[in-house]
Amino acid sequence: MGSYVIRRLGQMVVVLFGATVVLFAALFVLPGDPVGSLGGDKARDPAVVAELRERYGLNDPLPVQYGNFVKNLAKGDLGEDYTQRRPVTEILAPKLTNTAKLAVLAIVIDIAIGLLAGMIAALFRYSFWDVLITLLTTMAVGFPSFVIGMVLLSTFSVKLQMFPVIADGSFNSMILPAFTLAILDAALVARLMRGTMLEVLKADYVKTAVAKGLPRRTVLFKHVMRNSIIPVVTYLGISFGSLLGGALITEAIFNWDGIGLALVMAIQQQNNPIIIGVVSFGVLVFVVLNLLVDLLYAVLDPRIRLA
Amino acid sequence: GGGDDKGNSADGGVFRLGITEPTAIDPFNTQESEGTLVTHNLFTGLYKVTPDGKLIPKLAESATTSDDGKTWTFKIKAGTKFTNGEPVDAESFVRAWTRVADKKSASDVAYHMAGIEGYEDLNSGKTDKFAGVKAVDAGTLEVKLATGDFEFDKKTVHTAFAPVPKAAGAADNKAFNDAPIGNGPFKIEGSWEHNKKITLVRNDDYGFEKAKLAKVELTILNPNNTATLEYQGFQAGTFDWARMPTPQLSVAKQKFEPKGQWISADTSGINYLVAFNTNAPLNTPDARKAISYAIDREAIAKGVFQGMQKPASSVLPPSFADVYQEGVCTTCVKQDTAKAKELAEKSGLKPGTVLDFGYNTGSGHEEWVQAVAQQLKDVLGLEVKLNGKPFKEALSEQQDKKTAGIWRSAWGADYPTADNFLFPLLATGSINEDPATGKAQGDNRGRYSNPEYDKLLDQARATKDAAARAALYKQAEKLAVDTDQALIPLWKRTQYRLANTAKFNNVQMDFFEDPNLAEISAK
Amino acid sequence: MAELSKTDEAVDAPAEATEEKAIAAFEAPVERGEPILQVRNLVKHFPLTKGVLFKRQVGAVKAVDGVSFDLYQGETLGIVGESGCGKSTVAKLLMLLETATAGEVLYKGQDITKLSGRALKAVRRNIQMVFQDPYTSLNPRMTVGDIIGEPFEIHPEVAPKGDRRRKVQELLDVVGLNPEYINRYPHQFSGGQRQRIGIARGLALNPEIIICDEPVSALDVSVQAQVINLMEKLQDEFNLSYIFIAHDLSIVRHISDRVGVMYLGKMAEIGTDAQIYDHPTHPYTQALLSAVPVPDPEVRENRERIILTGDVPSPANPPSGCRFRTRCWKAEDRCATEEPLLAIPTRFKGQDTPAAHVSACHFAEEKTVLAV
Amino acid sequence: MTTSNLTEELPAQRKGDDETPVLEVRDLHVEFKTREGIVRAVNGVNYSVKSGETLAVLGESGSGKSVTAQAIMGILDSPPGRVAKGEILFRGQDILKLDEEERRKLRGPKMAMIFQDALSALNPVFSVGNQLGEMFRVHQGMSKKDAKLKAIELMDRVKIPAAKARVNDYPHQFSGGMRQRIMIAMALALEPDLIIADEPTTALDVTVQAQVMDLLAELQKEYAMGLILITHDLGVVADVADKIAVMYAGRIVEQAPIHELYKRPAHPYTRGLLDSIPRLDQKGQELYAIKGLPPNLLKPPAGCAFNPRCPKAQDICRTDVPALVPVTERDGAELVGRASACHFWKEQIHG
Amino acid sequence: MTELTKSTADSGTAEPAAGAATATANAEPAVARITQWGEIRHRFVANKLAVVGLVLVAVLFLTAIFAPLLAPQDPYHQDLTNTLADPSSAHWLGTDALGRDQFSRIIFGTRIAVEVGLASIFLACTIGIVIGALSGYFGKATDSVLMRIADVFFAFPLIIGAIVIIMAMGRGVMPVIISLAVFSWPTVARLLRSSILSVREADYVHAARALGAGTSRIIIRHIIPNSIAAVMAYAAFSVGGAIVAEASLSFLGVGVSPEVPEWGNMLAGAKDFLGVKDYLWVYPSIAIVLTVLGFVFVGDGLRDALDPKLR
Ligand SMILES: Nc1ncnc2c1ncn2[C@@H]1O[C@H](COP(=O)(O)OP(=O)(O)OP(=O)(O)O)[C@@H](O)[C@H]1O
Ligand SMILES: Nc1ncnc2c1ncn2[C@@H]1O[C@H](COP(=O)(O)OP(=O)(O)OP(=O)(O)O)[C@@H](O)[C@H]1O
Ligand SMILES: [Mg+2]
Ligand SMILES: [Mg+2]
Repeated sequence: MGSYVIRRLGQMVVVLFGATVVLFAALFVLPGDPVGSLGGDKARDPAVVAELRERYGLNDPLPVQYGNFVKNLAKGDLGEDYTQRRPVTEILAPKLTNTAKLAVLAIVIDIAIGLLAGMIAALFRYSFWDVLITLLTTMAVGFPSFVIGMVLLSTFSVKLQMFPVIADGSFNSMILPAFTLAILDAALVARLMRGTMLEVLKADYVKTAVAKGLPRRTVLFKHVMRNSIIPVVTYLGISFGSLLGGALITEAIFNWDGIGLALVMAIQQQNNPIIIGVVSFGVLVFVVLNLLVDLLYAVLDPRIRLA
Repeated sequence: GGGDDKGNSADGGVFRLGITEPTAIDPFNTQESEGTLVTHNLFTGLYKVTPDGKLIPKLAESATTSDDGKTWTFKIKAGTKFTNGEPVDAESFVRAWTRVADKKSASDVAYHMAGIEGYEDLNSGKTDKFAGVKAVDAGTLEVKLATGDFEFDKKTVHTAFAPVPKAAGAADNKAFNDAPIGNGPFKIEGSWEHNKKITLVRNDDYGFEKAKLAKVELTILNPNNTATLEYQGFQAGTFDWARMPTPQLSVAKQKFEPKGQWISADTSGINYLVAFNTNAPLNTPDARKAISYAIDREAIAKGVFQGMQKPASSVLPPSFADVYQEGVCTTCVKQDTAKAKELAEKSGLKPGTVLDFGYNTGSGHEEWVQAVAQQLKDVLGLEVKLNGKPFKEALSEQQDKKTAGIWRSAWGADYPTADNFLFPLLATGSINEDPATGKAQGDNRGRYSNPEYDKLLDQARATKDAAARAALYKQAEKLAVDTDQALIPLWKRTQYRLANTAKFNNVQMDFFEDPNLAEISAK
Repeated sequence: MAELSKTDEAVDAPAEATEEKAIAAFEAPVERGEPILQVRNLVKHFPLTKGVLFKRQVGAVKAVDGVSFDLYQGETLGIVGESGCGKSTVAKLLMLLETATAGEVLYKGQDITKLSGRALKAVRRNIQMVFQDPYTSLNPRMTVGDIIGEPFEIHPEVAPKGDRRRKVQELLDVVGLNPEYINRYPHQFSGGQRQRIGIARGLALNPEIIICDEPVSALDVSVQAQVINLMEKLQDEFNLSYIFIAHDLSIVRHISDRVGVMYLGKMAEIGTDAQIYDHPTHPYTQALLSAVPVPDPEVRENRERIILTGDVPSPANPPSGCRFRTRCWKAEDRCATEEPLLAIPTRFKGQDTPAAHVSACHFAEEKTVLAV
Repeated sequence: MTTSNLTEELPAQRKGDDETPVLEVRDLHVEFKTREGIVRAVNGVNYSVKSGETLAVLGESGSGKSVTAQAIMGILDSPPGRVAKGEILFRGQDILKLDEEERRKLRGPKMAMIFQDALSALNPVFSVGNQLGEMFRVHQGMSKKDAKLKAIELMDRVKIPAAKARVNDYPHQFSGGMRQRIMIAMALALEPDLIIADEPTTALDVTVQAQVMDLLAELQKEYAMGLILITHDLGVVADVADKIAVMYAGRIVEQAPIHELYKRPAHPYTRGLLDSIPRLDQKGQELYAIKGLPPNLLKPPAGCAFNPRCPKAQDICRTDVPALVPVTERDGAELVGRASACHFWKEQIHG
Repeated sequence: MTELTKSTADSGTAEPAAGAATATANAEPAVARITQWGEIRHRFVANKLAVVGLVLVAVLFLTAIFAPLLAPQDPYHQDLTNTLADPSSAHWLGTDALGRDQFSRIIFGTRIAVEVGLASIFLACTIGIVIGALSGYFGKATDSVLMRIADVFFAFPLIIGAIVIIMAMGRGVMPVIISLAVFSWPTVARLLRSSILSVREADYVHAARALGAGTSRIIIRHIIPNSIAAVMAYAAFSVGGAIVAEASLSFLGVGVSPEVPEWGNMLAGAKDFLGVKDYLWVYPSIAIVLTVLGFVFVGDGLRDALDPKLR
């Protein structure tokens, strides 16, 4: 198991390396000078541009720039951004926390709604509730998150004023964005849960559990739940990527100061250090999360041997 | 929130508004309206500017100019202090300006000092002293300019010219960057919480008429849709001042104008089309005129902007009353399809000609740009290629020597001088081509170059008499914008704001389009 | 059938020549009663690996560990043994679906274990297989016609294109299915019918040997008999040789001419059906036979049953010496140290008794267990 | 609280009164609603088991053996399945009339079941100790620790070596035979009055099968439980059963004490089954095979369900469903415990 | 529609025959031929949602093909004198900020949706199938290398990766298609790989090898057909996802050029009219939702229909 983790970490480094190389290459070929201008309509003073190019090593060839990036990364240094000239880590740290808060709440909502809905649908198969849940989850898959976000915002914040329009970091202001972020995954979790649970319900060991005279809740929450949740856990690990992508739109709609938003802005401004920082971080989290999921998987399912 | 500040006292109250994250609030690099709002309230310089461009002396008790316009001597008001107790004297200006122009600062706004003697050396790192700026004594600041400029005093309203205390240190002093110590009507509470908020509180030791508001809360909003958020925030009672998304303006006006909460002003800026003068197809004045004639500004203003934008027929804005010439661009006054076609024919701008039309994306230009493109197609039969680019790319493309056609652009004044429009946008010296890459590094991206025009500008600058100077500027504008049609004005810079007049008195939009925080008082 | 000495005919000729020779040899007919397949010391170890980046082998599953036997033209050789003892692996090795770790499989005198390419394809025409599970061994997305016709597509020389459909229909007829079913899909058939399809596919290339890996285990008792009857009929008709793997001893006895008993990767005992069933000399065979439930309540009261204790040891870590010793009631010290060879036990050597057949036990003796 | 009120109402005896069966199934009908239509999987099954007695239920795949068992245990897949008709009397009381909670309390302490494939019948994600101990925790309110001790005891009882060391292992870590023994241990845990074993050894090797069947038979004797042994292996049946019920297409087609059935089957299907087993004297001959295919329960043939495959079928077989009638000797003397559902049972049994 | 109802009836009668065939095939030989496709179609058609999805998708396709005939006006035609007009009989769904007829734009929007949705998923599937098949069949080093490459692309959130590519390539339909494909193929590859891993060891594959079938034959005839079902269902499902992603890109201002009638563009232009001119974003949203639902239903239906276990 230790060696498994080491191997996975090795793979992780490979993936991270690949991802940053791809990203570097892509950014390098982007037309436009990343320090060539400011946000406004006015051009930057050429002297300033030269000074900044020098300062950020933008005159170096790509491999050198990448080498420097890796060297600094090893020290936990992601460099300085091009507009505010502040350390990227410092800029991103609070945004990361914000996105993480949102993501965690979203995942909690995912799991809560998804599992519950999936369970109800599976247990009362073909009932009114099942049909309703199936319909709702399919709808949720069909609704783009920006449409959902806009509807929620205009209804609950602007019209009903139930939630603050301007996110202030409070829990209250997290609810709508987290919900927007969660809704797609919650629907997919519900569908997944319904499917696996239907299968698990048919399994012989569930029959055994019933035949043992266990109360229904023990059968459901012990024997059925534990087995049905395994694919859901895997899914949640994979879905993190889409969560980050979704955060981009959700954060933009709800003014949530997270890395998704930072990324959109950074891309518009070619603020490369931020782009690289966010994407590397996203990839890292994704890979780590998947490793954790695999480990968790092994905990949940003793049949899995990690090797 | 400010909900509990209902007391009727004139002093006090919390004013809340939304801004986007400023690039900087340290005067060495303050640039856009957001940062300017903060820096202006943290620092007080030589002069203050009224919304219509008039100077009001602040620290400058008097200013004298030599006849050649090269030497300026400012008498500094004695006895005012920075909030850390350091005195504000001539030395604090020398310190500040040197700090801005220093190479190591890599300040984006240093170029405003480019006219001062010794700037080059300082900015290229040859020296760390600013030769042209001298504190003769504590109360006297002497500035030597490389070329005569009778409007230098007006330039000093830019935040870059604000004094700083010794505590400022070098430009990369992060502590000062985030919590500048100033001498303005407000001081910062704590420090800048990036992407979250900036809180200003009244400076009770302010050397001039003190502010009335106890506190100003600036919430930093998502730059992607600030206007929407501000507007929604205003409606929800979260903000006392707000911009609005253009599409909502007409509805907002209907709703808030009757309440007296609607503020509008034509401010110091211009929206125009850069026409690339050196490359076909727009390398003749006639071709450019044809384009200008073909555009129905009125229809777009009405149809697309719902009447919330006004067509412009000059480069200089109406707020510069002494130089403003309504209708100086004759092609701008009214769409004239016949003339447009005629001029197009004459200049070889045949139907089917490809015309590149560039604009930067994500800033709400998509709509009207399409309308203009359509009109050019309809009237001249041009094949208009819309070319939307993110900002950095857009800029880099505009700077390119080979770029042809038109680009959407806009200009806002840094200070109330005609020169601040006419030089950067149209002077040959402002092309500033990079010999290596051929890129136009200045703001004259259309690469308009007319020696006659340059001469007129030089003359104007060297003219001490304000009226005569204004006349020369007018003449220059007419030459570039009418005769040569170097660029194509589209609409004025008209700004709308919502202000919570139910709770506050005397809320106005200042020269920089920000609320006049220092003068607002709670009801 | 005497000692199984390793044949010295191992061919050292250049590969190309061997191939040609091999192909030629496969065409040559073999008389009934001659060995058509000789298996010599066949070994298959599946490596157990471990490692971070570079895998290193930490052991091996000794699935088949030195198995030898002959198969004669036209006969049925039954192979029985407990689950996991390596029966299927032997089948796969004979089918060249796995590469042998060591040993030889001589088909008409030619070692086929190292063949590849054209020669391998040529052998495959002659050795075919019927799988245990009729549900998984037919591609669910192909029609019966395509499934049975696939051999012809792979070996176009067997049947000209225009002829194929007719041939397929003939085959269907041979295995007792309605030739009109040619366009149906496997899921439209019952288990017994599917197994017939599998047999038809195996027959398509006119093979000489068919290896049946538990062909009836998945079938219901009432259908099982139908398939067994069919197989016997086909054997007579086409002079086929069968290797018939099963765990149902009564079926094996019914169909086989000779029977081999496997235990943990090794052959424990081989002999004619009568020798094995009526005169078993290996204790494992005896236990196996006695454990078989007899469908006759009269017998159950008065028969001795040998109930083995313990489980089959893991093939990754087999016991030393005799592999059966951990469960054997006769085991002595010698069994742990000395591996018994598969040979006619010394005490029966030269005797003319049915007990005089090869058996890998140091203490081989006859014991009457009830016949199935 | 683990004992239900119900248990007190039930006759408390176990070994005593041999005449009341532990379990009696009367005219049981089970059907499944599927998209294709209603599958009548069980069509009027009657059988009974007494304490200490072993009833073997025989019949080919799909004949409704398991469904009957599931109906008795109350673990039918429902929906789509439901008991359409009939009674299941446990010690005289119709358990179909009990509410779910009362029925639940019967499962485990009163009746238990062993499934065919122990690997899939044991929950893969819990240790066997946990799953065994659960019986005691749920039904007897035992503490976790005690339950585990009990689990070890049980594992010892079913002869799992090093039970103590292996109690925390997971099902996949055991061999097939051991798993099945764990299933048996689980069923025996609370010493129920009735055990239903649904093909308990089909998935096992002969030698292991013998071990397991031996163990089961031994324990059954010891606890004097009623055992319903479901199988389609005639060999297994012959080894352990006292009486046999043969099922075909959801019906019992023949019932008989064990010796009788093998000697003189009274139904052509039973005859066919017995004949299709290879026999020594038949070597080299063609095996007897029941021709045709098992019936489709969606559209069972009219009349006797076996008629399309029956060598002796007459017109009446294609129209009238034969009832399960007592079988008598040629002279009319009663054959205890024998019955057949064939119009021509007389011809069948008496040649 | 008549077509559909008819085929329902057809297979409705065919089904019992199939059942009978399985059961009593020996008895009566003359049974109607039932192909696997017939079976799949039957299962698909029996699924009401799938049929609804199919209808939605069909409507979408027809609209895309016949857009010029269906649209009452030129979707590019601006009428600055009639901007932001509420829905009326002249403009059923109102006009946008440039006075263009929204209904016509929505109709023409189907073209981009179909184009981008299908092309990107087709491309993603092609790459994914090739890589997944190679990876799954050959295993070992090939598998490791290909799967690490897939991981790299998989780890990029789709939208983010797409934005970067579009930035590099410029705006337009092609870059959108390519960028969506570049970041979606790993899912296809993984899906295919895992089903191949299970199919690879299936008995019928062994059987084919025993017959002497070569690698390509085994992959093409046996492995792919049996493992492609999941990919097909996923593909149908993802077309919807691609359409949403494409709209999201336009919404974020990096999609196709804004004058192009495209739903995401319409939404991007309309988002500031929230609460003022709601019809501007409601109708394009509905168009997106219905389209996506259509593909989702079809994908779901396909998945169920292709899975013989699900009944
Ligand atoms: N590919 C493989 N890798 C590792 N071990 C294997 C492999 N295939 C088979 N084995 C092992 O080899 C041994 C023999 O397996 P084999 O399938 O030949 O047994 P069998 O006698 O056919 O059993 P059964 O009666 O269950 O079919 C088993 O222990 C099995 O686990
Ligand atoms: N959940 C279900 N849905 C529909 N039909 C079912 C279901 N469970 C069982 N059946 C049907 O009931 C019939 C009887 O099944 P049952 O499992 O009792 O057979 P069995 O005699 O136990 O067979 P086997 O020997 O294969 O275990 C079968 O035809 C089967 O198709
Ligand atoms: Mg096997
Ligand atoms: Mg069963």
